[in-house]
Amino acid sequence: MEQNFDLPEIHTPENLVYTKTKVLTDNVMHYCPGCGHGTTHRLVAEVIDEMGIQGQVIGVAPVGCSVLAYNYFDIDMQEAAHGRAPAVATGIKRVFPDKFVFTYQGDGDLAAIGTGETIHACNRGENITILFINNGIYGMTGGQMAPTTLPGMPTSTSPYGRDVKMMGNPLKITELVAMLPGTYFVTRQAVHTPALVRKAKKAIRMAFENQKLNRGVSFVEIVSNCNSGWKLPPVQAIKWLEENMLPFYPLGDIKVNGEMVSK
Amino acid sequence: MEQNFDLPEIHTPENLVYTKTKVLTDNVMHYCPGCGHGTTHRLVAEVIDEMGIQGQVIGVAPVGCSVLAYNYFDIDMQEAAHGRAPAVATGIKRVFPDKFVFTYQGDGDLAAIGTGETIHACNRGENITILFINNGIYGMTGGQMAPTTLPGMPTSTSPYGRDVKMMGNPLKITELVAMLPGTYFVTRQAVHTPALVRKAKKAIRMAFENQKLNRGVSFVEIVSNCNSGWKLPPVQAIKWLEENMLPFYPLGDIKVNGEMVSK
Amino acid sequence: MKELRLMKGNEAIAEAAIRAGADAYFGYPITPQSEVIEYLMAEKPHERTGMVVLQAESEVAAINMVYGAAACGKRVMTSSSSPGISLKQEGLSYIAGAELPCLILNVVRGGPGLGTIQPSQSDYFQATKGGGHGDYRLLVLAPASVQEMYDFVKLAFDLAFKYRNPVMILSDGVIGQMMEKVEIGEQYARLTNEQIDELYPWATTGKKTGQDRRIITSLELDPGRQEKHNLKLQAKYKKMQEEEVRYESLNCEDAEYLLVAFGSSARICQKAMDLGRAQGLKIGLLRPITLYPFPSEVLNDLASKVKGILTVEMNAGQMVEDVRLAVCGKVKVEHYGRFGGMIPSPTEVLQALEQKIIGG
Amino acid sequence: MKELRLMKGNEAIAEAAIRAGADAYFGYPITPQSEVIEYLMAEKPHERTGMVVLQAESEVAAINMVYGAAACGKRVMTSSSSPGISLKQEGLSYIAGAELPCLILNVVRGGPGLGTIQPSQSDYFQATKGGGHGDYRLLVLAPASVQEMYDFVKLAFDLAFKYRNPVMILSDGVIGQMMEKVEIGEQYARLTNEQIDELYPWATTGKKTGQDRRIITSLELDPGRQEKHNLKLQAKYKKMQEEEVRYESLNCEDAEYLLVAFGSSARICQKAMDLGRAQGLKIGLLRPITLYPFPSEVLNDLASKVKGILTVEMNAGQMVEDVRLAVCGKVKVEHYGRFGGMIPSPTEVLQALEQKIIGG
Amino acid sequence: MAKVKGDVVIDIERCKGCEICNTACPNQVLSMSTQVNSKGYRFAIKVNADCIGCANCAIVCPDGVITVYKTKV
Amino acid sequence: MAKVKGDVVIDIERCKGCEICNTACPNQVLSMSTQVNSKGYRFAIKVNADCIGCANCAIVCPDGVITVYKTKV
Amino acid sequence: MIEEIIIAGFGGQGVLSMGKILAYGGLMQGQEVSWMPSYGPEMRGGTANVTVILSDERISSPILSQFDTAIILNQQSLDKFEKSVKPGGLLLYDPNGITRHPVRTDINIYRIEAAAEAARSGMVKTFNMIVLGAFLKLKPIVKMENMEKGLAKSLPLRHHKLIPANMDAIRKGMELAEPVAVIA
Amino acid sequence: MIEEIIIAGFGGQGVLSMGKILAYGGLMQGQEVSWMPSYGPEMRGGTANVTVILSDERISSPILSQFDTAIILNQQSLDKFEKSVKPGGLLLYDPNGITRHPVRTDINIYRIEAAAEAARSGMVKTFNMIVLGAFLKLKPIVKMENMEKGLAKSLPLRHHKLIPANMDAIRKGMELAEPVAVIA
Ligand SMILES: Cc1ncc(C[n+]2csc(CCOP(=O)(O)OP(=O)(O)O)c2C)c(N)n1
Ligand SMILES: Cc1ncc(C[n+]2csc(CCOP(=O)(O)OP(=O)(O)O)c2C)c(N)n1
Ligand code: SF4
Ligand code: SF4
Ligand code: SF4
Ligand code: SF4
Ligand code: SF4
Ligand code: SF4
Ligand SMILES: [Mg+2]
Ligand SMILES: [Mg+2]
Repeated sequence: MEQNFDLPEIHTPENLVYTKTKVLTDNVMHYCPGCGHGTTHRLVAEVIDEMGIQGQVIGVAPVGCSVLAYNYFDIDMQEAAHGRAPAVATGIKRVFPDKFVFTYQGDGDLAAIGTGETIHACNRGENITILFINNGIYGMTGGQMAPTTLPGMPTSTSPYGRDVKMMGNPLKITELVAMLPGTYFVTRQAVHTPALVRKAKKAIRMAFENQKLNRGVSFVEIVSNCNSGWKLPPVQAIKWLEENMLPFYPLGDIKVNGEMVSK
Repeated sequence: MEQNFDLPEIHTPENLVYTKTKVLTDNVMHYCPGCGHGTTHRLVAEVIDEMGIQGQVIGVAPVGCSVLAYNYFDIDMQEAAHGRAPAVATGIKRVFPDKFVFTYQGDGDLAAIGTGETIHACNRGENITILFINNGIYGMTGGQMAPTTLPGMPTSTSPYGRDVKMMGNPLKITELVAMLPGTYFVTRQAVHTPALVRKAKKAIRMAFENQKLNRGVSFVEIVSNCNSGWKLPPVQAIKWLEENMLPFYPLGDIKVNGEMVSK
Repeated sequence: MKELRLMKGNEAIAEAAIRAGADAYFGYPITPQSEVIEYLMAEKPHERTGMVVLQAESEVAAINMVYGAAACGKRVMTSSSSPGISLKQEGLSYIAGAELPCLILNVVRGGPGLGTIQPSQSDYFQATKGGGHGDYRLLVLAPASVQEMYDFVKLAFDLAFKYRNPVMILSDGVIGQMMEKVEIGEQYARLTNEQIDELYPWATTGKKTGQDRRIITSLELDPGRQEKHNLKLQAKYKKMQEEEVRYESLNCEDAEYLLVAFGSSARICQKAMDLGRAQGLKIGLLRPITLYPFPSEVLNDLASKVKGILTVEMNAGQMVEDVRLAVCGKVKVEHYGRFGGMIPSPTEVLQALEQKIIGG
Repeated sequence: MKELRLMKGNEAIAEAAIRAGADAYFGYPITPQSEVIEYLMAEKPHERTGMVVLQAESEVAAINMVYGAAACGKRVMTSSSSPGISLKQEGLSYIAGAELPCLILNVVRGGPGLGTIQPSQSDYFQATKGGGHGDYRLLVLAPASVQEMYDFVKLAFDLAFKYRNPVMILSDGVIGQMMEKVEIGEQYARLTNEQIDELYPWATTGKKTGQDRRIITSLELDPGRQEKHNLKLQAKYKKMQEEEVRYESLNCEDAEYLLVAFGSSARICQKAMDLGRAQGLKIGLLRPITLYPFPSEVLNDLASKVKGILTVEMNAGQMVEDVRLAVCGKVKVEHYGRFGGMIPSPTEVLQALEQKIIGG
Repeated sequence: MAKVKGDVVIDIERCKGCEICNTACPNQVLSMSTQVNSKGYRFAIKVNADCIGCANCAIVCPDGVITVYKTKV
Repeated sequence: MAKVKGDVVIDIERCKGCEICNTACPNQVLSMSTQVNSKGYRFAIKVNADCIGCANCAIVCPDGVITVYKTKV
Repeated sequence: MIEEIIIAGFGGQGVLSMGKILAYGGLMQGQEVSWMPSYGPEMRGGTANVTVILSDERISSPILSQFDTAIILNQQSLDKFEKSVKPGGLLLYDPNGITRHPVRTDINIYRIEAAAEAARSGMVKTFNMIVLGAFLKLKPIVKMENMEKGLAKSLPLRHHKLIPANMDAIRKGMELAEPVAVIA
Repeated sequence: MIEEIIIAGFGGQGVLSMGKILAYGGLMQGQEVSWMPSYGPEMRGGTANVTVILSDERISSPILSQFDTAIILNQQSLDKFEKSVKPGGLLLYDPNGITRHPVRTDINIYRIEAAAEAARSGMVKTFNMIVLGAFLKLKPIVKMENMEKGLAKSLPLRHHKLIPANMDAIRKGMELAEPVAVIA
């Protein structure tokens, strides 16, 4: 039996530093151990909690590993067809301009089948928040190549590594949408270290605050891990992410207050 | 009766300076008087003629005013569903890597319903030529707003002028595709004056020459007029184009030999 | 007296939508129905009633905008013509699966593929049997006049909300493009958000404190529960069959020969019937108004009385299958069709009846 | 002896495609059929035979890539599952309209909407009646074993080219995911471009000097000519009905009760039949192999001999309509279905037969 | 410098009277007819003998109506 | 500077044993159990008393497993 | 009363609006009306036609192959629709641009030089109203007061100032209708 | 001969490959075989099961609700499938992690301590082959030589060096199968 290091005496409300927000339900998430989807869910829920807007948010999660997001967020939610979340969110926001609407989309969803919907919702400047979880792979369907898969990276549909000559180049859709006049805030974040989590949360907060001000699209990419798809244990996956994903998808703000951030 | 200024005596083959290429059929085109589609068709046909590749070209024209392009080009052609020409061209080029494949698409086609196909064919670097006729409107269906319609411009679905707050911003898709690694040559041209026609033809020629070298996508935008949709007689439409379209869609090369042209 | 106007069917749909208190229209232009969005845009419904009208980037986007707004308990619609409706099949299946109310107008043109822009009824199967995947049904209304184009909009919204089911108005280029007299009805107010909260507790309007969150989805990974959901849908369709069958019967009382036709074909058959009656032929006309649920019972009854049935459709023979299923071998059922944008004339219908049924 | 392997249905499809000399596959991942593209990618068919395999950005793109390559006279295929197949409806209608040969595999899952990933047969209507717009038909093959998954690929390509018509293999999660023994057939060579030019003069391979250009289109603005085109299509479908009906009949000679089922349901029914026969019930099984053209004639014949017919489908009752249309009231026809990913067991099928037909 | 003489041949049945050739001609050689062709369009006609065969008209004509000849005289 | 004392409460049934908390902890407070929970996962446990309540572990935990307390002593 | 009419000509000749104004006139007179155009902006530069029916009873088919009256404004339309006039019916045409004239002998044929008159008077836009006037002269199925009401209904408010000119054109057309061949 | 088997456990326990190797063994022996997994990468962290049928005749339904043999590797699967064993059939389970043991009295119940043995021998990867060995001991429907051929067929070439270890594990499992309750 392990030794007991509990300090029950300090477990008082005044001493509480951190606990799971109530905007997440108590359901255990179906994500694989260490998957960044969980962390990102938590941040979104915390922002909703802290802004006090639980009753005014409508979330849209399309197909992808996060298709069951509605089991975890304690808010009104819609499940959308693969790739169509920005259109669904447009429909919601147009009839409820005063509610907060966000989409939560994977890279396959947002940057492959949903390219048209993504570009056009951004171009129209729909006043919504788009959360874009880029794990470089189709997690849900078993690790197929995504538009964001890195050159040479093996997946179940590029078993010998992505051959860009045959399969095309990885798509930096975040840089593309930043070029559109309808986006107001475009940023790329990650959530695998405490410092990054804190920054990502600030970005998500800003993305929701912008909705109050009717600024157009706020677009937050989260570069994340897919342990199952990458076939790596979580801690190694994070290392791989830092060494391979981040050089290709560098973190940081791309567009703030409607202006490109100069590099 | 008008006076006769004919000089039949100089009508000899040696003196022939210009005549319709045989790569265009003798069918009278169904386009409205003065429509830039006709001119662009002619240039494409002349390039095919001059390169001597009539027997190796497969053209793809999707829905739009040019849906009947196959009546005019004397080459093998496919009619494609609205927006899907780049996918169709991908299918062709992948099974016939040695043929010349081009798409001929309107702005509604290429930049609205076909956004996903456009972006992804460009991103994959399919070795094809894309001709993009931007007349700022849906000509064929009776002058509805296109993604490229200018702010304030009236169309049948923006009868009081395009209100960008409600209907979104005009989309400069050409600038977007130039950002993708799969495009090799991206240019914006026009065909309403003799000088512009000459330049445009050079660009189209280069776009086809690139295919021989397996360079990826060559993308030629032609800023054109839609007299019917704009409800202006041809000569006035050209004036309107110069005064309104060109400032927003400036002519010139955007990417040459795979490198962005610095401005 | 109500206001009378001469309107195109497509315009009548648009005006009716504003008057029915529709909250939103999302669509993409395509001939022969672009007048719907054009009329709406010209009318500035955002000023008249606050209705939202948005030209989407594609039909796929449009139907998914409908999904999002319908899930909010709003009265939402879209319109298109055949190729565009095909693109909406995935979205429709989702909407049916998630049990969302909405209105879809299909002004049918000749197919397959790009086909022709001329009128057709060749999307009957797609509309009634489910062109998308999975066991679902649309409730399908087939107007035969511009007035019905107008009237069926409110009816469609009412049925859509009664059943939480998408309702399709299956029209065609004739009804969409023709002008007829329309009696314009009253302006119904759009529901307020409070009314929506009260009437549609399933709608995602923002979670209310102390209440459960609302989830709109068509996903159920557990097959047992998915089957339950399917059974619920089937029960709903059965209820529609019991309560919502609509048809018009003309001269069926003494009919020896029965024409069955919907939409513009029924108009043509009416003239054919008149011509035939003038020649002493006892012809009746049964016009299904709901194509799903189909008026099978009345047809089965009529089958016992008449000597033969001819369906007239602007297609290669689609509704004829439902007529045969209804009639169950009791009497001969034949099909007469023109297609690819061709419209049968009353005289040729009469000839077909004589050849295939009376003589045959 | 031929090579024997144990393979999943989805893998058998992929191997068969390479061996049949397929030129290209374009597809987009979706459960439960992603093994098709995964197997292909792992096999490097570009090295084995020169076959092109490309993961498209969407199902819509995939079906249009198929269109482009098929128009070149190449043997091209795609695969998906229900929601993805819905997205392909416009493309399929275009392909049918332009009369292009190709192969589409649908490994059906439960719907509507996102539904479930478990097996289903609820896309029968979509496959057989035309989920897209316009009067067109796919030729539909329903394999009931992994061996048939393999064998039907070459058959499908042959039929597709014989008729210049898209052929669908309508499978389901059971057949796609199960492993069985497969006899691997020979490697057919891909056609050379010269052979294509000779065999398929309609294909766009680049205009030959002195010959007419080739045009692939589904557009015909003139309704008269479009109607002619439609009549040509209808004549082709009629020919299919005459020449291509395929079915398997088990124990039908002395059967008093008939089960009708396709695909994996037929496997279950076979077991149910065995169980019933063991109890002395004279049960037969008719398994349609072509769902379109449907084996109506044989069913009509059998209807004169049996006391009742039960269709067993993993859906809410779709093929049953075709059985009723075939039988034309001669004998009672009932449907037993499980759906939403639920699979009927042989015993429950037997019970249903007893309740609905034998007892009923 | 040798003087250049040009001439254009106009396929009036193809012409749609858009007047674009006209605008492009350096020597105002072209104008529109008062009559219409069988499609109901006025068509381009020559109104002087100043053509230099520069082909400007032909290369801007959307309908490929104009054939151009040029010779040095 | 007042000394800080922290403690974490781990909801072991939610834990999936991904070890990310572990990596993030400045004081190596956390490690994985040898036993598994009912889902078959090893779970995070405290292996010393050095927790300073910095919450690093909690905010990187994908599954919201960890509650953190902190007090000045 | 039931009158089944086809009006056919070039796209720009105001064929559709002529039909619409006539239909609106009928509506104002309490008649049932239908107006069914050939449509398709996708076909450019072609001909346009519209079927208009005015009737005291509910109209069955809005699409017909035989007409009481054909109003014809160009050669193509004449070639196409001459044969569709019911025996004893009326064919009214503008001879401008017509080279092959109507030949049937079992129908009443009239001409209206509307193009010439419109050019003469400088009121090119009222061309179609002149034609309509000729028709109403020959078949006075809608009263002039109802035509005026119909015009008011079918023209947007900002064009109401044009109503008098249009009514004048209708009256002019009434004067100008000329018989070509009238059956006994 | 026909043997209808369900194998069920956690995702990571090698349930599917055990079934596949058994099926390949049957195939090598000239039998008809079918292998039908529960599938769905979309459901993570759940249980996995596979139905394997070996038969001398053509196999009808690959999906069954009753089995000759259930091979059970965790509690959930035991709870789910105990009742699906045909009377007189076989239930073979690994007691590791099992708290609620089987209770039926009309079937033969055997246990195989495969997890413990695999841990003991340090060959965690051969866990499922130990279980398979126990099964083949109890129902010797596939000869060992055919199992070896089956392994060779089902493993990729680069893993063929592992065949002897796997065969050893099968033999080990044969030794370790223990009766729990055997009907008369
Ligand atoms: C129309 C359609 N096509 C395909 C699928 C299958 N599918 C579900 S999720 C998915 C991609 C998931 O990848 P991503 O969006 O990157 O999300 P992740 O699982 O990686 O978070 C696919 C292809 C589907 N459900 N619907
Ligand atoms: C799926 C589908 N949606 C809509 C249409 C109708 N449609 C045909 S062409 C077109 C747009 C034409 O505009 P553009 O591409 O700009 O070409 P243009 O006519 O201006 O040259 C539309 C909306 C269609 N044919 N198919
Ligand atoms: S498959 Fe990948 S993205 Fe999906 S839950 Fe597992 S780790 Fe996360
Ligand atoms: S409608 Fe516009 S684009 Fe089409 S032919 Fe006429 S001018 Fe050209
Ligand atoms: S440019 Fe061509 S079509 Fe236009 S007026 Fe001149 S010759 Fe005629
Ligand atoms: S060739 Fe030159 S000079 Fe001659 S008509 Fe044409 S534009 Fe004028
Ligand atoms: S990060 Fe969370 S889930 Fe992962 S091991 Fe730590 S406590 Fe468990
Ligand atoms: S709160 Fe800080 S110190 Fe305490 S266990 Fe967590 S990471 Fe370690
Ligand atoms: Mg992903
Ligand atoms: Mg355009």
